Amino acid sequence: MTPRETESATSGGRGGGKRPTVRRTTKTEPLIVGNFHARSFRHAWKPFAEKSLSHWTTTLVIALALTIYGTFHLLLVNAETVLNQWESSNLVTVFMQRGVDRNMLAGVGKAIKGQAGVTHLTYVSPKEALIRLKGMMGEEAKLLDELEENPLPYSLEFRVTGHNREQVRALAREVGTFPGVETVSYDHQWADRLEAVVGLFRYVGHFFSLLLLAAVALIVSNTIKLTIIARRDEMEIMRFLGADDAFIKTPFLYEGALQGLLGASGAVVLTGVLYLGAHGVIGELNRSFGIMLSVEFLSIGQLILLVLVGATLGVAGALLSLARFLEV
Amino acid sequence: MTPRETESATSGGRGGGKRPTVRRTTKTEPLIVGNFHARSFRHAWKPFAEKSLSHWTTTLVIALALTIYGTFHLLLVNAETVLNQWESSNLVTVFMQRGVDRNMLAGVGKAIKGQAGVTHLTYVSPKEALIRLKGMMGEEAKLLDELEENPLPYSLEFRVTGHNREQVRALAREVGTFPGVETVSYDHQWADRLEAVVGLFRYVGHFFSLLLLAAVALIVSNTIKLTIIARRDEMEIMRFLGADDAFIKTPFLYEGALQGLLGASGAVVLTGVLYLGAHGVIGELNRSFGIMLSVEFLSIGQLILLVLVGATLGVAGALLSLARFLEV
Amino acid sequence: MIQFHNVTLRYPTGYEAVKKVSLTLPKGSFHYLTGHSGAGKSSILKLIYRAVLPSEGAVVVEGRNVEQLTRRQLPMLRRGIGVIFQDFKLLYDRTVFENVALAMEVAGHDPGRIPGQVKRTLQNVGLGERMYYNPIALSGGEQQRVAIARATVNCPPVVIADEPTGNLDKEMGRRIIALLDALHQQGTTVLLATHDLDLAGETGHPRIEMREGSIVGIWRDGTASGSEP
Amino acid sequence: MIQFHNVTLRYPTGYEAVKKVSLTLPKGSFHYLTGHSGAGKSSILKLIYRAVLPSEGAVVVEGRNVEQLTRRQLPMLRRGIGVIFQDFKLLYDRTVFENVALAMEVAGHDPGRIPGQVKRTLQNVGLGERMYYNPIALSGGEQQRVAIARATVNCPPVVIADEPTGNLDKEMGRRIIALLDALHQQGTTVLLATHDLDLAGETGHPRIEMREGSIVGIWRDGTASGSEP
Ligand SMILES: Nc1ncnc2c1ncn2[C@@H]1O[C@H](COP(=O)(O)OP(=O)(O)OP(=O)(O)O)[C@@H](O)[C@H]1O
Ligand SMILES: Nc1ncnc2c1ncn2[C@@H]1O[C@H](COP(=O)(O)OP(=O)(O)OP(=O)(O)O)[C@@H](O)[C@H]1O
Ligand SMILES: [Mg+2]
Ligand SMILES: [Mg+2]
Repeated sequence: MTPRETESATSGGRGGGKRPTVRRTTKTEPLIVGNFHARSFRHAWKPFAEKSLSHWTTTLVIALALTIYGTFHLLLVNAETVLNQWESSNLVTVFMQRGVDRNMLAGVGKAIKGQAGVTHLTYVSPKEALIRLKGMMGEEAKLLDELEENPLPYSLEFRVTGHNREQVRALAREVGTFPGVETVSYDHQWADRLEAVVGLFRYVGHFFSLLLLAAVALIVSNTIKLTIIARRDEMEIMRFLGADDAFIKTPFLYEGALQGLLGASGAVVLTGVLYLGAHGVIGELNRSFGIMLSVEFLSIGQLILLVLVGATLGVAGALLSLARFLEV
Repeated sequence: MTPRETESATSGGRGGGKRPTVRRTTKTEPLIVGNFHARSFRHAWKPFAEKSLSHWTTTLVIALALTIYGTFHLLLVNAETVLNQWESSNLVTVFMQRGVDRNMLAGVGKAIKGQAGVTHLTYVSPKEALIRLKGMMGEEAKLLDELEENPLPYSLEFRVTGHNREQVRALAREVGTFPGVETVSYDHQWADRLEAVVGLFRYVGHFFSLLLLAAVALIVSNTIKLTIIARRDEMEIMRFLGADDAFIKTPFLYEGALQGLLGASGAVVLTGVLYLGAHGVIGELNRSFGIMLSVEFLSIGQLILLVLVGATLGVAGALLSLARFLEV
Repeated sequence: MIQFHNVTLRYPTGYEAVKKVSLTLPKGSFHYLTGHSGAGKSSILKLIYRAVLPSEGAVVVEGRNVEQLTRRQLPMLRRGIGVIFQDFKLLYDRTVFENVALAMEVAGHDPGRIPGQVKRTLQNVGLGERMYYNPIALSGGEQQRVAIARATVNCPPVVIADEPTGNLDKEMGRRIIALLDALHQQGTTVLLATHDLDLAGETGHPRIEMREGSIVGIWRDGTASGSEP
Repeated sequence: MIQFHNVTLRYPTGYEAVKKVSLTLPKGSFHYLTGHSGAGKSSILKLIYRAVLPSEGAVVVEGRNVEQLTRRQLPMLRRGIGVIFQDFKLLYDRTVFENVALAMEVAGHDPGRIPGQVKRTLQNVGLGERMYYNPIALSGGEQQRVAIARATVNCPPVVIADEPTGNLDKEMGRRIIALLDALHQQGTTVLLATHDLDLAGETGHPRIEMREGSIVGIWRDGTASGSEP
C-alpha cells in the first residue's frame, strides 16, 4: 500500500507553484553551476522547463499579441506594395493627333521608351481601337457599324513601374509635349481609394500596435509578479543570507527576456502560418480583381526587429515588476 | 523618529501580495458579512479595490483582446452593410427593342414599378442616351457626330433596395421577359470585389477571434493563479480548519467573472472610442469613393453578448486555474 | 473517542514514521504525547485530522474510519478537531482577530456571534490587547497563543496541540496548559505533543511515550503501563 | 564585536519592544539571551542583522553602525552573521542540501567547494541521511537542525540563534548547544535567545536577562551583575 498525502490543500503547498515532492535522488549531488549568469539563466528557464502552465500560456499570449502586431504590419506593408503596384503599373494611354502616320508614331514610341520606368509599350492601331470601343459599348456597339470610316486615331499604351503617383503625373505631362501627341490619360482613382483604405488600416493598426505593445509588457510583468510572489519567501531568505541586488534581480530580467523572446518567436511562426493560410484568399482576390498581387512576408530585418521588440518588452515588464513588487 | 522596518525583502512579505501592514484600527471590529455570496464577492473584489496592479492590468489586457475582437466584428458588420448597400442600390438598366414607342415604354415602366424594392425609375430617351454615350466616350465622341440618325433605343433605369444579389438577378430576369424589352443589364463586379475583401477580413478575423478568446481565458486563468498562489497558505489553512469546496472555490469564480466583466466593459468603451475616432477616416473614405457609408456601432444585443462572452471566459479561466492549481 | 488500530504510516520516502500503533483516547481524556525529535509525534496528530492517510491499519474518530470519509464529510471531521500546529500556520496578511474569526467563518457560524466569541477567546490567551495587530507584529510566543485561540474558538470536541509551548517561557507554558486543562474539564478530548517532560509531568494526565514510530509506554501518575492492544 | 548604545526600538504600532538597551558582546563571546515571551529577545537579534533599524541609539557590528551601511554593504554584514530563525525560514521547494547550499551560493563561494562543506555541516547536525529530502519531509526538530546547518555552513564570525532548541527534546537540544559551543571555541561570537533557563544554566556562559524590553541583568556563572553601561 502506498502512502497517501492529503497534506497540502493547494498544489503549491508551502513551496513555489509546484507541489513539493520528496526527492531521494540517486545522483550524488545537484549541479551547482558557478557562473553567475548561468545560474540566473537556469533559474529563469526553470519554470519553462517545468512546463509551468502560466509561463507557457503567457508566452502564447505574447505570441498572439505580437502576431497581431506583426500581421498589421504585414497588411500595411502589403497594402503599400499594392498601392505602389497599382500606381506604378498604371496604364498610361497616349492618343495621337488625327493624321499622325506610323513613322511619327514610332518616333514618339521611341521617345517614350527612353523614359525611366516605362514598360509594356504597345501600339494601338485605329482598327484595334475600334474593336475595343465596340467591346466597351456592349449593346450599344451596333451603332458603330453604321460608321463609314474609322474615326479613331493611332494611340500608344504603356505601363510605368517604380513611380509614385506624382512621378507618373510628371511623366504624363512630359509625354503630352511630344510632337503629334493629342492627349495623355491615366487613371488614379483606384489608387485614391486604396489609399483611403490603407489610411484606415494604418489608423487602426497604430492604435492597436501601441496598446498591444503595452499589453505585452504588462503581461510579462504579471507573470514575473507571479514568479516573484511564488518566490517571495526565497527572496526574503536570500536577503537575510546576504544576497546582493544582482543575485536576486538578474534571474527575473532573464525570465522577462526569455518570455519576450519565446513569445516573439511564436509570433514569427504564427504570422508565417497566417501568411500561408491567407494565400488562398489572396488568390481569390487576385482572380476577382483581375490583378496579380504578390503578397510579401516580413523581411528578415523586420523579423529580427519583432524578436527584439519582444525581448525588450519582456525586460521592460520584468523591470516594472521588480520596481513594483520587489521593494528593496 | 519613526521606526523603520527592513524586514521583508519583497513587498509580499509573508502575507499575500500586499505588504503586511500593522493595523491598529479605531473601529471596534471588522465587518463579518454573513451571506456566503456576499463574502465570496468581497474576496473577489478585494484585489481590485486594493488597486492590485496585476488585476487591473489583466483587466486592461482583457479589454484590449475583446476590443480587437469587437472591432473585427464591427468591421465585418459594416463591411456587410456596405456590401448590401452596394447591391441594393444596384442600378439596373433596361434596353427596349428598336421601334418601341413611348406607350409601350410607359407600360413596361408601370410593370417594373409593380415589383418590390424598385426605386428611382427613370426613362431615358434615345437623345439622352446619345448624350451620355458621348460623355462616356470622351475623346472618341467625335465619331458619333457623323451619325445621321440616333441609333439608340429607349431605355429605362431603376435601382433596387432591400434585395441581395440573387434577388436582383431574378428581378432582372423577370423584367427581361416583359414585352418590348431587348435586354437587361446590371453591375455586380463591385460587389464581387468587396465580397473578396470581406472574405479576407472574415478569415483573418475568425482566426484572431478564436485565438483572442482563448487568450482571454488563459489570461484570466493566469491572474487567478496569481491569487491562488498568493493565497495558497490561506487555502491550506482553511482546509485544515474544515472549509468545504464551495467556501474555498466560489471567491475565485467570482473573481474570474469580475475580471471578464470589467474587461468586457472596458472593451465596450474602447470600441466606442475607436468607432468615434474612425469616423474621420470613414468620412474621407466616403468622399473618396463618392459614397455614403453609414457606419454602425455594435447593436445593444451584440454589446450584451460581448460582456457575456467576457464573463463566461472569466469563469472558464477561473475553473481552469482551479482545476490546475487547486488540487483537492 | 479516537482509536488507532495497528496503524502504520510510511511516507513517500519509504520512511516509517508510525509503526503498527494501536491506541485509544476515550472521549473527554487528556493525554500527553512525548518522544524524541523525529519520534513520530506530529505524524500521529496528522493521522487524526487526516492530513495524511495511514498506509496500513485504521484511524477511527468518533466511530468513523477517517479514510472512508467522503469529500463532504472531511470538512465536518476537521471542524470537530481544533489543531494547534507546530508551525502555527497563521495568516500574516490579516489581523489576529481575523485569523481567529476565520475558524468560525469556515465552520459556518452565525456572523453575529463571531466577534464576541473571538474576543473572549483572545482575552483567555492574554492577547486582548493585540487583537487588531497582524501576527507579524507579535513575538513567537504571542503567535503561538493566536494559534491556540484559533484552535479553541469553536469549542471543538477534540483539541490537538503540537508543541504548543515550544516558544513559550515556563510561566506562559503553564498558563496555556491550564487553559487546555479547563477545556478538558468541560469535556474536550485533548492530545498534546511536547518534548518538555517537565511540563508533561506537572499535571496528573497520562503520557504516551513514543520512540522511533512506536509507542513504548503509557505513563499514568508516574507509573508506566504497557502499550495498549 | 557587537555593541548596543542606548538602543530603543519602537514598532509601527508604537510598542517599545527594546528600551534604551546598552550591551557589548566581545568578539568570540557566547551569551544566552533569556526573558519571557514578548520580552524583546527576537527584537534584539533582528537589530543585529538589521532586519529592523533602531528608533533611537546605535547598533554597532564590527565597528560599523549598521544604520549607516550602504545598499552594497548590507549584504556583506549579513554574510558575516549566521542567523537561526525562530520560524526556520527554510525553502520547501528544494532539498535540504540545496537549502544549505544556498547560503554558500549567496555568499559567492567557489562552487567546487560547496558540496563538500554542505555535507560536512549536515552530518554535524545529524542530518547526513536526510540530505536529499525536502524539508517538508522532516520533523519540526529536524527542520530546526537544517536551519542551524544553514546558519553555520559559511563559518561566519557571528552566529545568532533564536530559540534553536524550541522544537527539540532535551538530548538533541544539548547536542545543538554543544555544536554552537564548538563554533565558539573556534572563535565565533554566539548569541542564543531561549526561554529554556535550564539549558542556559548548563554551560558556563553568561546569560543576559530581559524583561519588557529592558536588560534586567547579566548572569555569569550563576551570579548576577548589573546591566552594562
Ligand atoms: N512528509 C514527510 N515525508 C517523509 N518523511 C517525513 C514526512 N514528515 C515527517 N517525516 C519523517 O518522519 C519522522 C517523524 O516525523 P514527525 O514530524 O512525526 O516527528 P516528531 O515526533 O513530530 O518530531 P519533532 O519533535 O522534531 O517535531 C521524521 O524522521 C521525519 O523525517
Ligand atoms: N513587527 C512588529 N510590529 C509590532 N510589534 C512587534 C513586532 N515584532 C514584535 N513586536 C512586539 O514586540 C514585543 C517583543 O517581541 P519579540 O519578538 O522581540 O519578543 P521575544 O522576546 O522574542 O518573544 P518570544 O519568546 O515569544 O519569541 C512583543 O510584544 C511583540 O508583540
Ligand atoms: Mg513534530
Ligand atoms: Mg522571539
